[in-house]
Amino acid sequence: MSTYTASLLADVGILTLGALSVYVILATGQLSLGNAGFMAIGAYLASYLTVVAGVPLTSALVIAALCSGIIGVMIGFPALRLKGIFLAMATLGFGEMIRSLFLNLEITGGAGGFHGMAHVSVTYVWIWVGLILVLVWLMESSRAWLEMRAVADDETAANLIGLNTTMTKIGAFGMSAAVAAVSGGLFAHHHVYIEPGNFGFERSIDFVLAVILGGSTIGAGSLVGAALLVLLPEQLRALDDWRPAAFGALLIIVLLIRRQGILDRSLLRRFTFRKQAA
Amino acid sequence: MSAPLLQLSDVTKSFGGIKALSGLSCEVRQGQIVGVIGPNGAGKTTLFNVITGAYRANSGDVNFDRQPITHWRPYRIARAGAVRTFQNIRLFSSMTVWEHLLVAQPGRGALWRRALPTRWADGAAIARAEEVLEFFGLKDVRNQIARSLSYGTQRKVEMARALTANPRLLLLDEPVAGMNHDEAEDIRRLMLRLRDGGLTILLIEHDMGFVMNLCDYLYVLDFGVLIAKGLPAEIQSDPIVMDAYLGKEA
Amino acid sequence: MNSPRNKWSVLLAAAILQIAVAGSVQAQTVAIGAIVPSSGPFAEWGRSNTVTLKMLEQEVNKAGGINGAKLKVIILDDATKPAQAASSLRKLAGDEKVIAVAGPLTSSAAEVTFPVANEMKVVSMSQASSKPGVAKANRPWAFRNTIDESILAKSTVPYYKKTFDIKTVAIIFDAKDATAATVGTKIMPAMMKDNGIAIVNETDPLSFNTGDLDVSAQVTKMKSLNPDGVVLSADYSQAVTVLREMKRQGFIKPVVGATQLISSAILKAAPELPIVAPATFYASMTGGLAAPFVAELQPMLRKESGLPAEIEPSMYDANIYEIVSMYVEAAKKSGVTGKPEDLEADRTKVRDYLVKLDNFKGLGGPISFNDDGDAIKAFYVLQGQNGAWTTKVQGCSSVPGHPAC
Amino acid sequence: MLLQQLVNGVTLGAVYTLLALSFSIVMGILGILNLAIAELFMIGGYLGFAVITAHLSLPVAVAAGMAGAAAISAVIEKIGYEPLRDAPLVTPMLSTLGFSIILQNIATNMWGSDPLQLPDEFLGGRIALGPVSIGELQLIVIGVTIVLVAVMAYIVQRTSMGRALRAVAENRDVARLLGVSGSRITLTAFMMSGALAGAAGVLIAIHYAAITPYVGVEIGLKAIAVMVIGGTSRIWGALLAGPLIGIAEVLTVAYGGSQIRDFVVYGFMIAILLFRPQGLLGGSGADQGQRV
Repeated sequence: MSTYTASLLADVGILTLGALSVYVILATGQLSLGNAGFMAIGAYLASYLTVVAGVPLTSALVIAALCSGIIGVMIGFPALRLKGIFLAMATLGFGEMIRSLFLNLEITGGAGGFHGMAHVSVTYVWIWVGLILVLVWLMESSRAWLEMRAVADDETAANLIGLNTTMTKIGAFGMSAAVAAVSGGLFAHHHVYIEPGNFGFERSIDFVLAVILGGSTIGAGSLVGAALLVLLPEQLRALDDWRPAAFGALLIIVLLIRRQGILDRSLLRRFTFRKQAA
Repeated sequence: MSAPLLQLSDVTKSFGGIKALSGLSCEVRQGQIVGVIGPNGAGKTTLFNVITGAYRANSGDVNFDRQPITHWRPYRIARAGAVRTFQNIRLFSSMTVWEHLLVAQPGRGALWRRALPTRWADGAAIARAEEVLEFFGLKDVRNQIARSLSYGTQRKVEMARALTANPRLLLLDEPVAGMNHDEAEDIRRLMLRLRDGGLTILLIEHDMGFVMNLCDYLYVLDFGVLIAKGLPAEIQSDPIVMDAYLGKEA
Repeated sequence: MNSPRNKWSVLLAAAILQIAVAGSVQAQTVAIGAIVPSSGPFAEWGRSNTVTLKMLEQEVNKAGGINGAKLKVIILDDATKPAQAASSLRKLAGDEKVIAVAGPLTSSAAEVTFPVANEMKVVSMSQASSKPGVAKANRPWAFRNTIDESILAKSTVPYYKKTFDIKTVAIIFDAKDATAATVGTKIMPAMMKDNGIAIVNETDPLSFNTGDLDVSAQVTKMKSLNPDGVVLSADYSQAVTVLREMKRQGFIKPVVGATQLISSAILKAAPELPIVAPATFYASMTGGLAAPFVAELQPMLRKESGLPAEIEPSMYDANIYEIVSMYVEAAKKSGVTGKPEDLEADRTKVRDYLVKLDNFKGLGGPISFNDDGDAIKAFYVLQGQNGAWTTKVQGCSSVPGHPAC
Repeated sequence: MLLQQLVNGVTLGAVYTLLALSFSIVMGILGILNLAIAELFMIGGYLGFAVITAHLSLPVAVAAGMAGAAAISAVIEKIGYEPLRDAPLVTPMLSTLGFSIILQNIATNMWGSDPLQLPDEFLGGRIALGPVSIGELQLIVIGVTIVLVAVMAYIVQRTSMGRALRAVAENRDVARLLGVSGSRITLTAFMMSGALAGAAGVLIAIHYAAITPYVGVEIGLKAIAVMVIGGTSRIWGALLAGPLIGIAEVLTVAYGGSQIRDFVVYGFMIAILLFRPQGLLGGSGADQGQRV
């Protein structure tokens, strides 16, 4: 594998985690347009821990994930009074606030960015991605995940049959924040330099895009979507000046052809049934 | 005599000046099937909503199992044992029948176990779901999306889902609406079996014959006011009820 | 402008030609990579860089190539995204087997790409990054054909002070742009202090964000503080907004800034405002190799679709032209073979040649590199007014007496 | 200085108002965030530039910008929204993102990524009112904004088309029963929204006299915040919220906080969402959250 392919794969992995962080919230029927904010928290915190405090990377990532998760839960309490597009707006605002915060935070370099991280290999990135993908995959057949889907399908009914929908949503928010933080920490240590501009609205939208393109009903969709988003622009290089437009057009076409995303639950079910029959 | 399982005293619920329930008091005793009847707009579903916490009563108290649940949040009331079904079926649109039977079960043991695949971590939940699936005769449709099933089957799934939440009081909002006679009879038999197993049931129903054949006790509402209560035989012959409700239907 | 159809046929022809060439003289090419932003907010720079490099490639091959081998410049677009710049470098170094890479353009991209250059042991040289210390942090493979802004400011600010009798300034900068923010919050404040100039908004740094349209509040604020001059640290495309607003509010004060200000576009924003900034090259400069370079490149740029009709060669075009020319010279003089088995040795040869580079003939004068990997070359403190830049001070980014000066 | 800053704030606010209104027409009726609006704004600006540099008058420029942006908006509706209107709201939002990428690319290829600038004469004169000085263009921007908001409010509240718009906003199925064609109304909404964005683009491009293909990005996000603060369902809300945010921004800068300006704006938006989700002028605090 060439190092170019490897670095693209690392980018796929990092974006997969970002997408999964959105996927987890989307599973409860809510949209976050501000997960780049959590990614930024993870990136800066993990980097600060490894560079300044000398904490080993894996521990730093775990700490960053926990802290970001806690912040996610704390923000979740007031934010989850909002629903649908209003929650999406609030998360958008949150993301922009975090970006603005790091722009002004001198100990992490402000606008000048932060460096000094040791580069991590694509293997290390994918160990994390694999771990979290498996974790999400396991969770998908758990009762907790059913509760999240119940909240997405009919929150009132879910509450009335005994599900603590608030805790479910806050839990999902916390988990999402933690996963986004891992994505950020890996991003920082793969690219060994971060600046606030890395974590703007565009990044949050990329996460959402990866989930929706790949399929928002199963975790593997995030992987497919992320791969598409990273690899497609590389494949379009021959188009020169029209590369972004071609990308935009393909994006629309995919949405029109498969609005449920490239992968979905029924597709998967069809495959598993066939396996059982065979 | 022991305290009733559910007791409402002087409950009032109004919407912008219109009283959907006014000064309602009633009780449901352990092990009974109790019916609530009344014409459309009498406040029956509002009553269910107040009991299960979907609406908060303006005044009055609701006690369940000697606990004041008036201001509890809905999920807590359901966890305490009062679980309902819905008049306009509210199944989860993305879920199969089987998933419906797992989702509402109360958590057992550590929280993290709920986040692991159910088939590894929670054999008891699987067993319970299988049991309920069998009880309602839903085995053939277990892997189908519940919303895609026939109306009668959907009602059964709703009931089954409520049952998996381990209720002590099952609140059924028009459980046989839209069913043919055979289906309704099937449901009636299931409910009797549940009662014989010790479950208490409170139900709203329009089908008079169904209610009279099934219930141990009846409350009659009209315009949010309790106009009569008693054994089915007494209600059937109560002139006020005849006038307000049965009479109108005739 | 070319029609798209024309363009496609040209592309196709080029592709066929390339395949034919590659087939016949396979072993006899030397590949040099370039990373430029041909899409995204800096597309214009990347596209004019591309035209420049194509021109250079032709020139070199017409003059006999590199020791008999053909020069092939492989240009990748990074879409102004740091991550794409880094993976482009991996593609160039890993898959395309280039002997050296020109670019990336921005400091943000360089921060991410230079460490990769070190990892892969291939020279990467930025044509525009001037944020302090970016190459220094990534030695020995990172270079910049630019001068660190902190060095430039040492000449710019005294000239500015003397010419306009500046005793007080207000500072405004683009907070989202890493280079501009560093210059605005660190370099310029220190430089003002060294020169005994008071900063009227020292405790209240005024900033705006890349993409902001409205800076009226910032300008009103500056005006109310009534400084003798304004330090404007921003990329010229952003600086235009500030200058326009200053003019609109009748706040006509001399402006000083970093290399980021240099462009012909900025002179149109407010011609009556004097602007002082350093540059190593500008389109209307005279003397040396600059004039023929402009004369040759400008018509080609203006012919290109996707570029404005009145475009002029920029400092970044000059820089990238110099970078690849340096690589070519290094390849010629240190015996680069371009054979796959010699790749590692070839790359080391290029680097070693650059480190010892002595009086390379740049467009604006001789070039060599300091220990930080930044260029030692002549620069000019320019004053822009009434639509034209004029050289006011000539300087050099090294101790006096260095041959490059 | 304070007065001058207020004038700055109101001008900026007028821009926000127009764009916020453009967002809220689509959002209020269809519940989707049209991410291409920022680019319609940008295209409007370029069209306005083209007309002005061809020595035609400002009204012609505004009309051209409105027409052009409305036409593109109609295309977006037909290709990017209509086929996806039954999908979850996030799907059409992302298809509009696709259009936004395409429009940015087209603008870059047509006009370059460097700022396109107007010659000086369009900067216009200034009127001095005591310590305050107002540019003529500033007055035009504010004036046109008020007129457009009034026209919009009239259309939505008084005309039959407005009633149809509101009916669809309320419930598409019920609207169909009432004989209102949902698809025609959404097309109208997109075009109105595009026209407003186009008008804003022309005014702003000419006022600030410089434009790039990426000019809509920052201001678009701010306009979303303004829309939320004003309330998505109230036309007049934007007219209040725009200047409010404009002034808040300007005062943050004036009193030493230019670095935390974005923090203040988005913080304010979140506070509004939490405490008055219906917006400043919204009616009852009904649960408006639609599924995404």
